[in-house]
Amino acid sequence: MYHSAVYDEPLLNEFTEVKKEKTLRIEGIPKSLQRIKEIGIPNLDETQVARHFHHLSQMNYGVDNGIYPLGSCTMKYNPKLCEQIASWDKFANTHPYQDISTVQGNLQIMFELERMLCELTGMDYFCLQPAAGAHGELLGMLLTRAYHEHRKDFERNEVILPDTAHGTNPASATMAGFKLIEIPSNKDGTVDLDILEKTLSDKTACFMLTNPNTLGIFESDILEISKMVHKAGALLYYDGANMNAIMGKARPGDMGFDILHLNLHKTFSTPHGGGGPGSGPVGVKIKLERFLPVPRIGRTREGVYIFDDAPESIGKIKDFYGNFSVLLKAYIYILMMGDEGLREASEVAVLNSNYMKKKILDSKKYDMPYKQLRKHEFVISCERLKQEKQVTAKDVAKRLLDHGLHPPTIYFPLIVKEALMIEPTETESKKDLDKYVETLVKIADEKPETLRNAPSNTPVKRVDEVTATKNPVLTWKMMS
Amino acid sequence: MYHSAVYDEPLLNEFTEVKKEKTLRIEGIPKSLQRIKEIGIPNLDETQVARHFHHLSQMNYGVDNGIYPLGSCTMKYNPKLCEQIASWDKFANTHPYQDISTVQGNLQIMFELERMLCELTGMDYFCLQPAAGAHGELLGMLLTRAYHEHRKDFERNEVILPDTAHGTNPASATMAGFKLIEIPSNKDGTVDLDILEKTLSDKTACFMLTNPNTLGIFESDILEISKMVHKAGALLYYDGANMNAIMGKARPGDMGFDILHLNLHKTFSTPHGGGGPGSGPVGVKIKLERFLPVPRIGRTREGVYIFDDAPESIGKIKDFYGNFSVLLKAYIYILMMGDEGLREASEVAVLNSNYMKKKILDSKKYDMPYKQLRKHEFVISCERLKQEKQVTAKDVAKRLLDHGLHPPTIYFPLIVKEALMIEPTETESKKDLDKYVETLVKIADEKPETLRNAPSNTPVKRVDEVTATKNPVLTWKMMS
Amino acid sequence: MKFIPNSSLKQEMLKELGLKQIDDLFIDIPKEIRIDNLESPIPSKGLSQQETERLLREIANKNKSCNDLLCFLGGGVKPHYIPAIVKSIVSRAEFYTAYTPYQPEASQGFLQAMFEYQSMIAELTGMDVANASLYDGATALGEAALMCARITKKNSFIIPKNISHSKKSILNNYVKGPGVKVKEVDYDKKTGKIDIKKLRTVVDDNTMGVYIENPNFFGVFEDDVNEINDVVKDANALFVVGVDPISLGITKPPGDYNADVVIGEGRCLGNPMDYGGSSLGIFACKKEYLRQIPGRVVGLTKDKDGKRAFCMALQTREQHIRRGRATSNICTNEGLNALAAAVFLSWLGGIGLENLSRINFEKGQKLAEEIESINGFEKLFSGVHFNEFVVKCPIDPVKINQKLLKRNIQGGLVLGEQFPHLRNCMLFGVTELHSDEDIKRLVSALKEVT
Amino acid sequence: MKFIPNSSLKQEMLKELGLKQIDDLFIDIPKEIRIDNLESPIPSKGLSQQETERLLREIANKNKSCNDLLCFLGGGVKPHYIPAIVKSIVSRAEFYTAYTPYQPEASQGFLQAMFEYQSMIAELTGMDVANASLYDGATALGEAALMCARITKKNSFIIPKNISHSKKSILNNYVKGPGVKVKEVDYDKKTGKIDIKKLRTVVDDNTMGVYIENPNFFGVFEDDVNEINDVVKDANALFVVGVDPISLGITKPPGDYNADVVIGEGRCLGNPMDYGGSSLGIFACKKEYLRQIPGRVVGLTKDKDGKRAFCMALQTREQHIRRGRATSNICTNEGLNALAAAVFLSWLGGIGLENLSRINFEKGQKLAEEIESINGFEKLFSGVHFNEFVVKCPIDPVKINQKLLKRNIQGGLVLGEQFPHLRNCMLFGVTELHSDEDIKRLVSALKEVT
Ligand SMILES: Cc1ncc(COP(=O)(O)O)c(C=O)c1O
Ligand SMILES: Cc1ncc(COP(=O)(O)O)c(C=O)c1O
Repeated sequence: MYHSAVYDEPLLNEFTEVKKEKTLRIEGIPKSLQRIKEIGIPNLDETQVARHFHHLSQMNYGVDNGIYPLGSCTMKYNPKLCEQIASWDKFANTHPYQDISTVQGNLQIMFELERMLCELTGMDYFCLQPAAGAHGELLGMLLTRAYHEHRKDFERNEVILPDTAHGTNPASATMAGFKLIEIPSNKDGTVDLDILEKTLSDKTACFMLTNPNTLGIFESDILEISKMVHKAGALLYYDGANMNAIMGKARPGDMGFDILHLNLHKTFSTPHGGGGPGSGPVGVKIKLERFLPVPRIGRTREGVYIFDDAPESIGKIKDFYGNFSVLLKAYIYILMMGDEGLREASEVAVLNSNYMKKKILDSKKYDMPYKQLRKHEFVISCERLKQEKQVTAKDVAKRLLDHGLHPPTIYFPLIVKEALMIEPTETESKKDLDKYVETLVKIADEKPETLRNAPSNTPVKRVDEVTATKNPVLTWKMMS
Repeated sequence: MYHSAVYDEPLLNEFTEVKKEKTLRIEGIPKSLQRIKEIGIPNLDETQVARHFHHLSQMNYGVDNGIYPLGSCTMKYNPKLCEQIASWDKFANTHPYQDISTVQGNLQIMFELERMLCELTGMDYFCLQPAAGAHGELLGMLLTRAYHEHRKDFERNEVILPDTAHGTNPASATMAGFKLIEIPSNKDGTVDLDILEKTLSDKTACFMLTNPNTLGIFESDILEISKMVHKAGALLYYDGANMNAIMGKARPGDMGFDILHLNLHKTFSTPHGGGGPGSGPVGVKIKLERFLPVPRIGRTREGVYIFDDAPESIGKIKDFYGNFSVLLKAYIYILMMGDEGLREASEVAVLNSNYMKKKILDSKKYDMPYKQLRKHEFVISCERLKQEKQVTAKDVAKRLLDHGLHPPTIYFPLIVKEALMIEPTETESKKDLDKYVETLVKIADEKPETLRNAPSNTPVKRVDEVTATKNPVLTWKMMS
Repeated sequence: MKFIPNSSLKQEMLKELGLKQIDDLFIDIPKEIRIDNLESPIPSKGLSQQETERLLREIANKNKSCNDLLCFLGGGVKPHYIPAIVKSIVSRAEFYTAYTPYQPEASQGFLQAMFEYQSMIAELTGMDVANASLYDGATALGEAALMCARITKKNSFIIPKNISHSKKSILNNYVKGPGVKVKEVDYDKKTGKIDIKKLRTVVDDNTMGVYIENPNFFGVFEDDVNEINDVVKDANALFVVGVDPISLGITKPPGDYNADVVIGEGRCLGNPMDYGGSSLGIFACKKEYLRQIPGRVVGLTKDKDGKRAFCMALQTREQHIRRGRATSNICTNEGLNALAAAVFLSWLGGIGLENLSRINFEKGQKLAEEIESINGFEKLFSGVHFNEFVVKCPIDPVKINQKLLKRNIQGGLVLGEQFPHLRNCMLFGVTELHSDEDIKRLVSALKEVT
Repeated sequence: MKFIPNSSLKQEMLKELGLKQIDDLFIDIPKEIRIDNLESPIPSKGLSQQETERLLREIANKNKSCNDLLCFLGGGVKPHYIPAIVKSIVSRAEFYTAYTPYQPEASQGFLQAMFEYQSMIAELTGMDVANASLYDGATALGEAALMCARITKKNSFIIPKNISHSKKSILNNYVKGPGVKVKEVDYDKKTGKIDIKKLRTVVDDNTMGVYIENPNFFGVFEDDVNEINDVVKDANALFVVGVDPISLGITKPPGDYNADVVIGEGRCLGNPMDYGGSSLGIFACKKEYLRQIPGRVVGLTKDKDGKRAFCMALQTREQHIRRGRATSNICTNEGLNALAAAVFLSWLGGIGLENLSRINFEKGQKLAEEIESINGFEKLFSGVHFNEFVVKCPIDPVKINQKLLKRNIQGGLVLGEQFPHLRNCMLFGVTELHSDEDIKRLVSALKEVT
């Protein structure tokens, strides 16, 4: 029976310090800046530090621990080779201002990666700077502004998005100064064309969409949507977080999207690192190229890689050229997969998802609103469990933890009640999918109390998240 | 409360295979050698393999998990820098037959390491070939043979050792063809000079000893012993497994030892790897130099490192030059510690040991036979617990596991009943020593049943070791 | 090996779905846009791991690392020593293959580490609270400006003229939404410090915040911090300070001179230069602005049995809950880099950091002296510098660098591009990694090439 | 950082012991031999990690790795591809910082992995059982001979003349104890295989075992294995076969030709060349000899609740229990290298290994053809070879290698030292790591230098 490792691990400042000789007084620092207080960081021995973080690591669940079907997050296995290569001195230890002749390898990788992503998405140009998906969205919104402003179309200050949109979409749009208009989905869980038609106007700057959407449903009317949006003079933005569903099967560029971001830390198997570093490259159609951030990476006839300037560029969105090691890992991943591998990845991601979906629905314990055919993820509802047994999606999630299984995303998208959003990805085996379904089904029959008391095989029992927010304690100092 | 990670991890051959295309038939292999059977190794995906060994790793206790006071094993913290450097391409990826001009770095390290070990032990020459302590002992015994044979002293076929000797000592001596004579320790737990005197003869090839001995007691009569042994025409062998007690405080060479081995994977902080690779360099006094294995590492006047031959050498004991990466790690460790650090390591190893010893004895739950002052380790007895509560050393050990603490060595040395042999090493903090003692004391008061049923916070409960030997099942095939 | 364990079970699984072929799963994609394959530069068949490694080794060999090249670049990024333990911890799969800790019970390890990161950043900066990271130092400036806007509801943000152009550009892009005006204050041409007189003239009722860097982009310490703080506070604005965290080992934490927000680039705390990636946006502030912080924060709490536990706190500020009204759109941050910083700082300890900081300062002074002793080179500013400084060169610095490169030395950062009037100047940087011999090598090379 | 957390607590702890100074703990050491400090070459103060790393980088730069150098050395060790996953598993601290699994409940991970290693080695060799590793292939031969002696109680052991001198020397040292006589059988000068006729004349009633290598030291396959086995069994001796495990992907496991013991060097299974370290002694045999096996074995068992569990088995054979009468003195073995082999083999899978083996064979044929096509070079033996082979050179091979080295190529192994009559011969080795271009590079260099 599964049990997580449990250590009663002290905080770093609760260890016995190894006192070291105090440093020498130093001369020359301006008086007003001389440090008076000691630095409140404990002085420990390497042994203590190593064990501390070793213990902490064992109390953390990652993809290498097992299935991690967080919907919308594409938590797939991260090939070890990518990690190994990214740590090579010749990559990791290069300075962003080094003479360009000494970093031709880095530039080649970025140059080629841009082109690979173009081919994959059907876009014309890419910018690798953004550090995450949301960062890419912000860049996309700024490009949208630049585009309309360049055309002197100053009234377009609205961004439309469906109610299934990920939280970062509206947040990025407002951050870039746009007004938001959220439109409800139709009974199939997709964009309601009539409502969209009515909402589009000469104030519309952009329509943001992910396809398949966050229910895992492919927006089959996408060509129609594209036509409508463009007719209204607006741009169509693609949130590429769901790209894992369609690699080598269809391309956002061909669907009519003008701007998109990808999440390399999702689709391209670069690890998520417990919250980053990530990478959210932005692709655009040719009409938006001129606005892309600088520097642009070019290649001379002689095959020398160079940085190009761009006079109409919006400037920069992140220091230097993006999270290079993440780019490098994605590049390696694409090389290892090739067309065949990427296509099969999407195919099996979709197969695994539909397989799980069917098995779960066959059990009749959970319901699934909206259309049947799903892409790489699907959303089921625990509403019936809640009505009948006062058991919530959260309870189900916590109970999964007792089996060493990471729960799905819960309570998203918002339009599904008591939602469990499941994205198995292609790197899970049938055996593990079966086990997951079995467990979900078994859980549904357990005593409500068992679920409400879950988890218990974890380092801590159910965590009180409310207190953490009501009475925030964020540092050692705030503890006392 | 501590709990080890627990996974119900299948065996590799119980996973679902990812069938891959069969390889092409190949031409040219002689008919009688063509493989007919398929190779019975499952074909899995990297994800499956990664998770499998990830799970297994979490069910294994190492020094980074916590205190590991296995007596006689010197399980100290292994600095991460050593690991990192040993994996550098320029070291890890060198071929043992490469032209000597292309491996001057490797040779320099071995050359200097030999000299560092000489200084540390007071010996004149070193050979780095042996892969472990026992391997060093075997070499030592072969050198002993060669020495006496060279002197035409063909009758010396006996090796004497105290009853506290580590099992490898007698095993190595017989392996080299010697007759064993084990002599009982005196009431202080040290060598009984009278008995030794009587046992020594013109048949004695060697007296093997470790100092401090396996009780952790320094043999204060060592100079006396040395005189007696040499007077009898025999050699004195030092088992260097306990070198962590005396670095920078005293040297076996100065005590009169003629041959010794060190355990780099103990004293010099190179990790033990769950059972190796290790390294057991052998040091000798000048009179034995000519017999040392080849190649010897030399340096020309111009500072070029070379391999020297030696006509009277006994030849080789391991292919090539030893476990190079282990040598490299020990070299780095010595550089980082310096004289000051090594000396302090031994001082604190002894301090920690005596501190724990006192605390445990103060509790009056355990007894300690023999002298009080101990070096880096000490042996206590659970005999009283056994008499009073039918609780054994093994029960105590297993109960420690429930607290996430690795037990001491048990039932060794053989002359102490229900022995717990505790070696904390210098890399443990006082806090952790205190916790260990506390737990040991608490355990002594627990219900006998609790101890006999221990452990329960581990991946498996108490393991039936008898069946594994009575009815051995060593492979997948033997399972069916 | 394509990392698809079900490769061979496809037919079996399709059958269970009542389907014949994989493409039956894609019938919802309009025919017109379905494609059969991807083309160049994506290889049609993937490379084996062995082939991949070989190819990448060839590409890597087109680079020179800062171990191949003796590097004296300033400009924010510098090579720093990374102890082996950092790599050994951040490469633990439990950490690097995890997602954002949405399920605290399965993520106590990362959460506690982030709590400790926040605590150490707070200690270092003298602030009450810190978040669990932003993308980088430059976007942290953008977020700081946006926070000032939210708090003060005013619309002008003041920055020194001498910050990197890239940071300026990023800031401008970040504040485009609310339409904040960014105003620049020139620096004193002699000292290289911010010109306080000019600052006074720029600050007004609309000023929501004033940003300074300490040390500034020219490497110079801004020591008039108390005066600056007075100016800022008189205008009811917020005082935002950008730091090099290594310098805080020997200098006053900005909290001690009443800064409201402290930001900085934390890559130097245990992360590789990574060609400008592996960045870490530090963000710390006073407690009173807690509910306006951008990004994730980890808080202390209890589990159901009252045991200490950690979880993400104040999520109601964030996009996944508050959506369009979140304090920022940030979701994925730089978690693993923050973890590296936590390991780095705890390995070093307070005293270790003080030492490291002192060594950087001393190397900075030493290199400056040595370069000044060369004919024709001159330290441009009189202000005390940390480990970077601006040097006026006797000949075109671009030429100098080209010649140094032939000697396998990467010289300082040429400033002409970012600051046209400093066309003949270079920004040299030095750290604990530069030995005295390294410095000698640079100095004699500089002599040779001029 | 000296890895001594109690450094500052010494006085406090001494006080609890009623002592004044550290030296009070060492009064049992006679004064005459007490020392105050260690001298050169041990540095008096330790180096910091940064200094250490810098120094070691300088030393490392005196080496050329087989990535710097194109290497065609044969002789047992060859560069092989190591997938990244191996390093990522064996560098998990739970594995590499553990001791021998004396406490099975706390070591299930390592124990299960060793059980799997044993299982895969048994599968690969066609034997019933395998141990958990010996030091290296050469000491495994020594242990095999000793086991033959224990089992048969006879005293002559037969080996081919063409095994490496080093192995011969190690074998001789291992069997010195029981006084076993090692006899050599010459090889057929034409084929390079063992001369069966001569073998027949050497085998007699005293023969306890016959050892052959397959492929042998010259890279040649011994295909008369059935005949050899007949000779061995007729003498009531044991048949011991040494293998290159990679070759077993395409060749018959020795179990199929009735070998009694199979040994080999397993470094090539996921371990780096490590200048001849990181070795792995493979040892497998028939079930009937189980209780005579040297070294550790891991067995399957159950825990108190009947759950599957693993532990060390048959410990009664070992030195810590049987002491002077143990089957071997081995204690520490090569556990982590065996773990690497287990990860390597399970990553590759049976089919992957077959592929790898085939590629090695094909490269071996290709390189031989190419070299034979050069004027003056000639493959010495007619026997079919795997991935190594002996070549007769038109000029002194030592000179050839010197010239190749100038072109950054490490040529084959010069055989003159080990086999004086092969003074003009070299043993070339090639593996899956050598591309066609690499082979071309060698061939054109060989043409240039002769
Ligand atoms: C659909 C969708 N869009 C955008 C994002 C934001 O990406 P990131 O977390 O990289 O900023 C996410 C990630 O959670 C997502 O799932
Ligand atoms: C006292 C003593 N001698 C010899 C040895 C044998 O060393 P190794 O295991 O390296 O062969 C040991 C190891 O357990 C030991 O403790």
